[in-house]
Amino acid sequence: ATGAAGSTSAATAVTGTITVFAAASLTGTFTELGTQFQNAHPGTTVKFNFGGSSALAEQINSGAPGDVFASAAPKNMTTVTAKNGTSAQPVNFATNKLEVAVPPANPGKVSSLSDLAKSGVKVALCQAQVPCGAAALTVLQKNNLAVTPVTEEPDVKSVLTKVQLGEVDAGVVYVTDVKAAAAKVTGVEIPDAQNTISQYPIAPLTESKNATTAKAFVDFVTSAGGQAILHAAGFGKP
Amino acid sequence: MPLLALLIRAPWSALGSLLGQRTVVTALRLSVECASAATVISIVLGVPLAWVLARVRFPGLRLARAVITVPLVLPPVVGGVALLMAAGRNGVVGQHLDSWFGITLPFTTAGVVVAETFVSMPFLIVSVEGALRSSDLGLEEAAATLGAGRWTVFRRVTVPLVLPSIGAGAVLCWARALGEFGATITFAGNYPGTTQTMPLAIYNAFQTDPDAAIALSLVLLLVAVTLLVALRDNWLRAGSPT
Amino acid sequence: MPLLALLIRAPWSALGSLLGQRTVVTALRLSVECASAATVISIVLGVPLAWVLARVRFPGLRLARAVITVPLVLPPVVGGVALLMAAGRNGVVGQHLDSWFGITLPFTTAGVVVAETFVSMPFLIVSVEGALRSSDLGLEEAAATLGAGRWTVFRRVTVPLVLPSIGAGAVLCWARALGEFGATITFAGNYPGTTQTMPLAIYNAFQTDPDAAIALSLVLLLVAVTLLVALRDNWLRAGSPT
Amino acid sequence: MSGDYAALDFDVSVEREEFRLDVCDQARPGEVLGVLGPNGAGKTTLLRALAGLQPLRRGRIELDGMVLTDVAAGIQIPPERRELGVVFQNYRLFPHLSLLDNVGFGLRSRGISRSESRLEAANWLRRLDLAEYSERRPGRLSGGQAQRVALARALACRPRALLLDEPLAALDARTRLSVRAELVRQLRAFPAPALLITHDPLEAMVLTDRLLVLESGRVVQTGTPAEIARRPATNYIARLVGLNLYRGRLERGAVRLAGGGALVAAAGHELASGANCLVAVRPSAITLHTERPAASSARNLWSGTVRGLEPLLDRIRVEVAGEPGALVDITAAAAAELQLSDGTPVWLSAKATDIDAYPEP
Amino acid sequence: MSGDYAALDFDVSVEREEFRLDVCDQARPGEVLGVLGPNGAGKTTLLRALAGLQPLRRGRIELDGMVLTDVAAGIQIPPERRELGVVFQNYRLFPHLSLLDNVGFGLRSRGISRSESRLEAANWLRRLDLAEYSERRPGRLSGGQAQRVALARALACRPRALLLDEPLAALDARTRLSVRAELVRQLRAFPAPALLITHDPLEAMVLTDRLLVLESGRVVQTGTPAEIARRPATNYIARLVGLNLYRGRLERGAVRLAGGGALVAAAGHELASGANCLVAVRPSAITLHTERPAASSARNLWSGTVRGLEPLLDRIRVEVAGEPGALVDITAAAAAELQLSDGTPVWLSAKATDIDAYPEP
Ligand SMILES: Nc1ncnc2c1ncn2[C@@H]1O[C@H](COP(=O)(O)OP(=O)(O)OP(=O)(O)O)[C@@H](O)[C@H]1O
Ligand SMILES: Nc1ncnc2c1ncn2[C@@H]1O[C@H](COP(=O)(O)OP(=O)(O)OP(=O)(O)O)[C@@H](O)[C@H]1O
Ligand code: MOO
Ligand SMILES: [Mg+2]
Ligand SMILES: [Mg+2]
Repeated sequence: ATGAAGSTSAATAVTGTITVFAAASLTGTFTELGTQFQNAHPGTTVKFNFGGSSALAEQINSGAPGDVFASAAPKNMTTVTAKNGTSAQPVNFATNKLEVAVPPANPGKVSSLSDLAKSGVKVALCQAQVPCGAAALTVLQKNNLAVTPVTEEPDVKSVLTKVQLGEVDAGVVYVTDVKAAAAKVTGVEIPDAQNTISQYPIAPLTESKNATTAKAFVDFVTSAGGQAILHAAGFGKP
Repeated sequence: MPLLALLIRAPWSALGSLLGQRTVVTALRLSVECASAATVISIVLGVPLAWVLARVRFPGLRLARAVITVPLVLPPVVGGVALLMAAGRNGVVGQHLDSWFGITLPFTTAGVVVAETFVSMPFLIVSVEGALRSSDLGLEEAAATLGAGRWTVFRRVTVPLVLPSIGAGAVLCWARALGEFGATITFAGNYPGTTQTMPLAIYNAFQTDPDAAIALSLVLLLVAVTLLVALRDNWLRAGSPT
Repeated sequence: MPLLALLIRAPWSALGSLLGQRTVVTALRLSVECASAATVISIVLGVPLAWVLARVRFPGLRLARAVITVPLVLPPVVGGVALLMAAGRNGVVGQHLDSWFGITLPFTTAGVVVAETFVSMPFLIVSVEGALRSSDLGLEEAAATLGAGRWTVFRRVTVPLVLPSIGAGAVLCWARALGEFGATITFAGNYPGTTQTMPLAIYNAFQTDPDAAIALSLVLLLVAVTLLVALRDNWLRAGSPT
Repeated sequence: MSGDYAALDFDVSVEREEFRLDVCDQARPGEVLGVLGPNGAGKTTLLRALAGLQPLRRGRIELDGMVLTDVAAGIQIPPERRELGVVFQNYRLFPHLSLLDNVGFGLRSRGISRSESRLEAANWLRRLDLAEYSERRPGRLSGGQAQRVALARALACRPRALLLDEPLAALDARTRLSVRAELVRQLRAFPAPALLITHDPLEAMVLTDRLLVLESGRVVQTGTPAEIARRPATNYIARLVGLNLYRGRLERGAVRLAGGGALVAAAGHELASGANCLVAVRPSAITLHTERPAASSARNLWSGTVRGLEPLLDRIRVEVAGEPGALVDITAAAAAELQLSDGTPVWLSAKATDIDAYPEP
Repeated sequence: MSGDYAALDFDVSVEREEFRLDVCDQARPGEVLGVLGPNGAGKTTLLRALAGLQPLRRGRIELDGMVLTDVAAGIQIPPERRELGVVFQNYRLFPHLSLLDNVGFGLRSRGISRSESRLEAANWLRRLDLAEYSERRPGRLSGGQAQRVALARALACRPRALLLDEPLAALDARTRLSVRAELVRQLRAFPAPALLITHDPLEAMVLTDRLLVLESGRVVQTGTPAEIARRPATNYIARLVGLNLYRGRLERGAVRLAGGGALVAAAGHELASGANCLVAVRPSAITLHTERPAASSARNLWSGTVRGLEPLLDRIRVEVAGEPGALVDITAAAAAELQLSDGTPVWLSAKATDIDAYPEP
């Protein structure tokens, strides 16, 4: 499929600049994807507008010029499609799942998800209104765990920062975040049975002044090469 | 003008029900309390600091003044991280606070106050320093000849004379503390009832329901404007020579 | 003290390579340019506004003064939303700007300047209003008896006399604009090269590499402090009577 | 009006909290009308009213056929269009402008080009002997220099009337002498009406053609400075010009004083018997004796007690209690000879020709 | 020490940019030492040095056996521990405190309780006739009242010496008279040394026991006020006290003047022939004639030209150019009779007994 897409787009020239709105949690991966895409299509430039998924959706609906939207949750994508903001059906291009992150020294002695409910363990979660917070709630409910966090952070990175600095004993974040943080945090896996899978949708935008390249980028992300990069970062297959 | 737009587009109907919510009322009270506490601390620490900047000649004065202005420039989130590094559980100072006194600041209401103070104190210092620079040294000299030492002069002459500026600075400081978001969420976290101030509640609401967020902003604005009108007016009247 | 912690924990080694990155240099230049533009606009609009607040007696003065202080209290993100509602493509004013003049502000460099101006102008206004209140009305009267109309008096007497305060206010204003994050990202987005200022670049960096983010903050601080030391000193010297 | 000047007519009433000012007078072209009065009399208020800086309660101000203020008709020309020259009490020079620009300010405000204004300003600075300081800021001037700059600044606009508020008050005693002489010259050369406020009678004497004495917002006397110095109407003026003043009633050739005692005056022609009158006696016209003088041509002789001695520059002023009490000036030699001190009983004598009785104004 | 007071000794040298002050003198207990001088002479600088507000370049200040400043020994007692009472030129009352608290400020600063301070302050306010204003803020006082409050504030601390900087300068001519009288009483009652700055010779005459005349930072004359008024050492003082002063050299019984002309003085005993000397002549001691007087007992007669006329309160001052030039005071009657005007040629005569020649100090 990728090869076919590549040959058709060559006819209408994949070139010029596109701007991709991508969820903050995709910052590292998409920067890498962008570079690969530019290499594959000389003459193209990919720029990014990173931000919280909900903030990006708000920007798109307020008329922010862009070509592609990659959201960390279907909900925010729906906000955009509902306003006719996408020119094609969104496709899921990656999945993510949660993991417990603990500081390398593991002061709270957390070794499983259920340890989060122990008294005296300081836990940071995302706030319920953002995708990772909603997911965390789902997981905790699913496992019948009553966890009282010391803080509800506005995004995943804030949770991770608090873990890194040792301010909390554990935080619930995405697998990809633990991977990106490398040695600075330790991951405590949550088995798939107890976990929940988040979908990441992507779609070209109606606003786009360079629909061809926009489509090519979406295609590239869903292509084998793109998936490999996402997989390396810890994302799962859609 | 943007404020007008805010008013026009506001979901007035939703306001009533929002105000009924317990979390909103709690957040509002917490905001006002923390901002007021931060203001008081800023006055207590900031006025003497402003005095030093205005009156004491020492090498590095220029640098000191610039450092004081730094929290103005620092993106608040970075300010929060800096605070964590300093006063967090593993922070440069924080680890001793914890082990010696058993005090932890992050994730507590005290932490909110610290974060707000860090961000808003410069406003007070800048206002007061300006006033001190332009205030009449002659009166301080007169006080000295009457037997008043440095501290008495400061307390009984210098401070009363710049009171209007301290008032104005405190208003700026309070307003800034009330709207503080980044440093607070980073340093103190976001937990309803202990560290969730109005701006954090507004941010929360924003993720799901922008209209509700706007309504909440209006509530915050209303409280702020009401208090400002009431207070500033009193201060200005007390301070004006007419 | 938190700043010290920041300095202690900073990844000094990474600094060199970071500064080499094109995006960092671009963001830094954009930040300085936009903050400067916002300061200039604030001076042009804010000084007359401060004059009105200080000199003209009109009903609603107290309210007007409070409204001016509002952007201080408003969480910046809400400020950004308010701006979008006013000047966005579908905004109260924005739709006319677009259809009549073909001007769109959001998500452009101009939008960054607007957002920064909105947030930082109050600082200038508050400083200048205070100075105007305490400046010598006698000199303005003298100018009037010499045949100078209101505008001439303003331009040739009032403004030169409060120049030091305008300077101080401009520094505050500039510093605040330089650190502005929330309103900018909401109203202008986060496009490298056009709207990605340093605080936004720092935010980006924070997502992948917190150390790099801190290093970037230090860069921003360094630039700010250097400029502040240089400028304030000049202003203070120009303004001081000695 | 082609170069010739007209009078400044004013009838002004101002009300300010507990203070009320009512003045009606006229300053003719070339005339310097002095306004003399104690602190808080309303002198500055009058000047501000004329300059358009102080709203009136009632009244009318007219200059050169042009109405500047008419409360009844709702006319109030703003200060910048009155074309008056004002010299304020503390000069109010612009601290941020050079002397050249201070003096050129009015011309520039009237739309004259920068270069032309500077040329004209330089002329005025030269005329007032300030050419060497043209580029200096006012902050570094002496009081006398500042006063001259303020005058130059007001005159440079060729005003249709000049208003001066205590132009010499800020100067020290010695500078005041030389600046006063300079001011006399400038005022003589000024063709339009001028109004000069002062609380110094000597200054009024030297600088003004006619005086208006103001006390608590009301005019208590007008006349030439010499008239007022000779025949003061109130105790304030009498003390100021250094006269003994008594209030009394003419009865059978002598004036019976309200405070006790009587005095015979030679010049009392204008007075009808029974009329209320004032009596002025110079302190130097009274002679002191420690014993009752046997035979004396002086028609007035009475006794008293010394209450105080005050050395003046070239004489001694003795305060004597009696009927009437009096201030008496004697030479230092006489004081030594008479061995006066507090409580010494004395006799006072004065010639009728040295005593002036005149009707209460 | 026990209640009796000692002298204030000072030897002070201050350097400030282009200005240099050097003064060495002593104020004895109960004595009021006056410091007279023109603007910028360094009077305020001296006071500030004594009060400890101005660092010295060199010198020593001692009061009551206690060294306040000794540059050589590195001693500099801070102002708050000098126990001096200072009255500043513009009073410097605390605008935010009531009169009671202004006056009580020094007592409170010395650790006396609030209630006791207020009691004592109330006493002082009563003594200075200000009791009814105790609760008022200084902003609403007249100049004379403010001056009394400043004095009360300084006296309330029972200072070991009093320093006053032009205490009457801010008052109008009339208020000055009454406040001066009050100040005389207060200073007489003050048992410790006092230093009083002024630029008004009359004030110096009335208020001080001994005078120190300062010009450009240097002492040019010291003596009692009467001595200085009679025999001024510089033109500045001569003009101030209203004398004609000439510099010359005694040659064969007459003084040959440096500016041309010669004068014969009766009293020249102290002078050796050939000595440099000063000659002082009162303007009223010179007589004017429009024709050369035929026979006159006056030993000095010379010609000149009228250069100006200035009316004073009770006489006219005529400026005459000649060898020597002179200011001459005549009565208004005489001026009218002689029909003097600018350019009139005149003859001047003066009796030798009215001319005082004395050595240059
Ligand atoms: N800003 C003001 N508001 C209210 N009353 C005032 C104000 N300024 C002056 N007054 C009152 O007006 C009266 C007249 O004041 P004005 O300044 O005209 O006096 P003056 O004769 O110029 O005195 P001075 O010799 O002190 O200059 C005074 O009683 C004073 O108390
Ligand atoms: N702050 C200052 N810095 C530098 N020089 C000063 C300062 N203040 C005064 N001077 C200079 O010191 C000299 C003496 O000033 P001082 O104030 O002692 O004079 P003064 O005799 O009190 O005059 P006045 O009669 O005007 O009060 C003047 O030449 C003045 O220019
Ligand atoms: O949009 Mo995110 O990836 O919740 O931070
Ligand atoms: Mg006045
Ligand atoms: Mg002085």
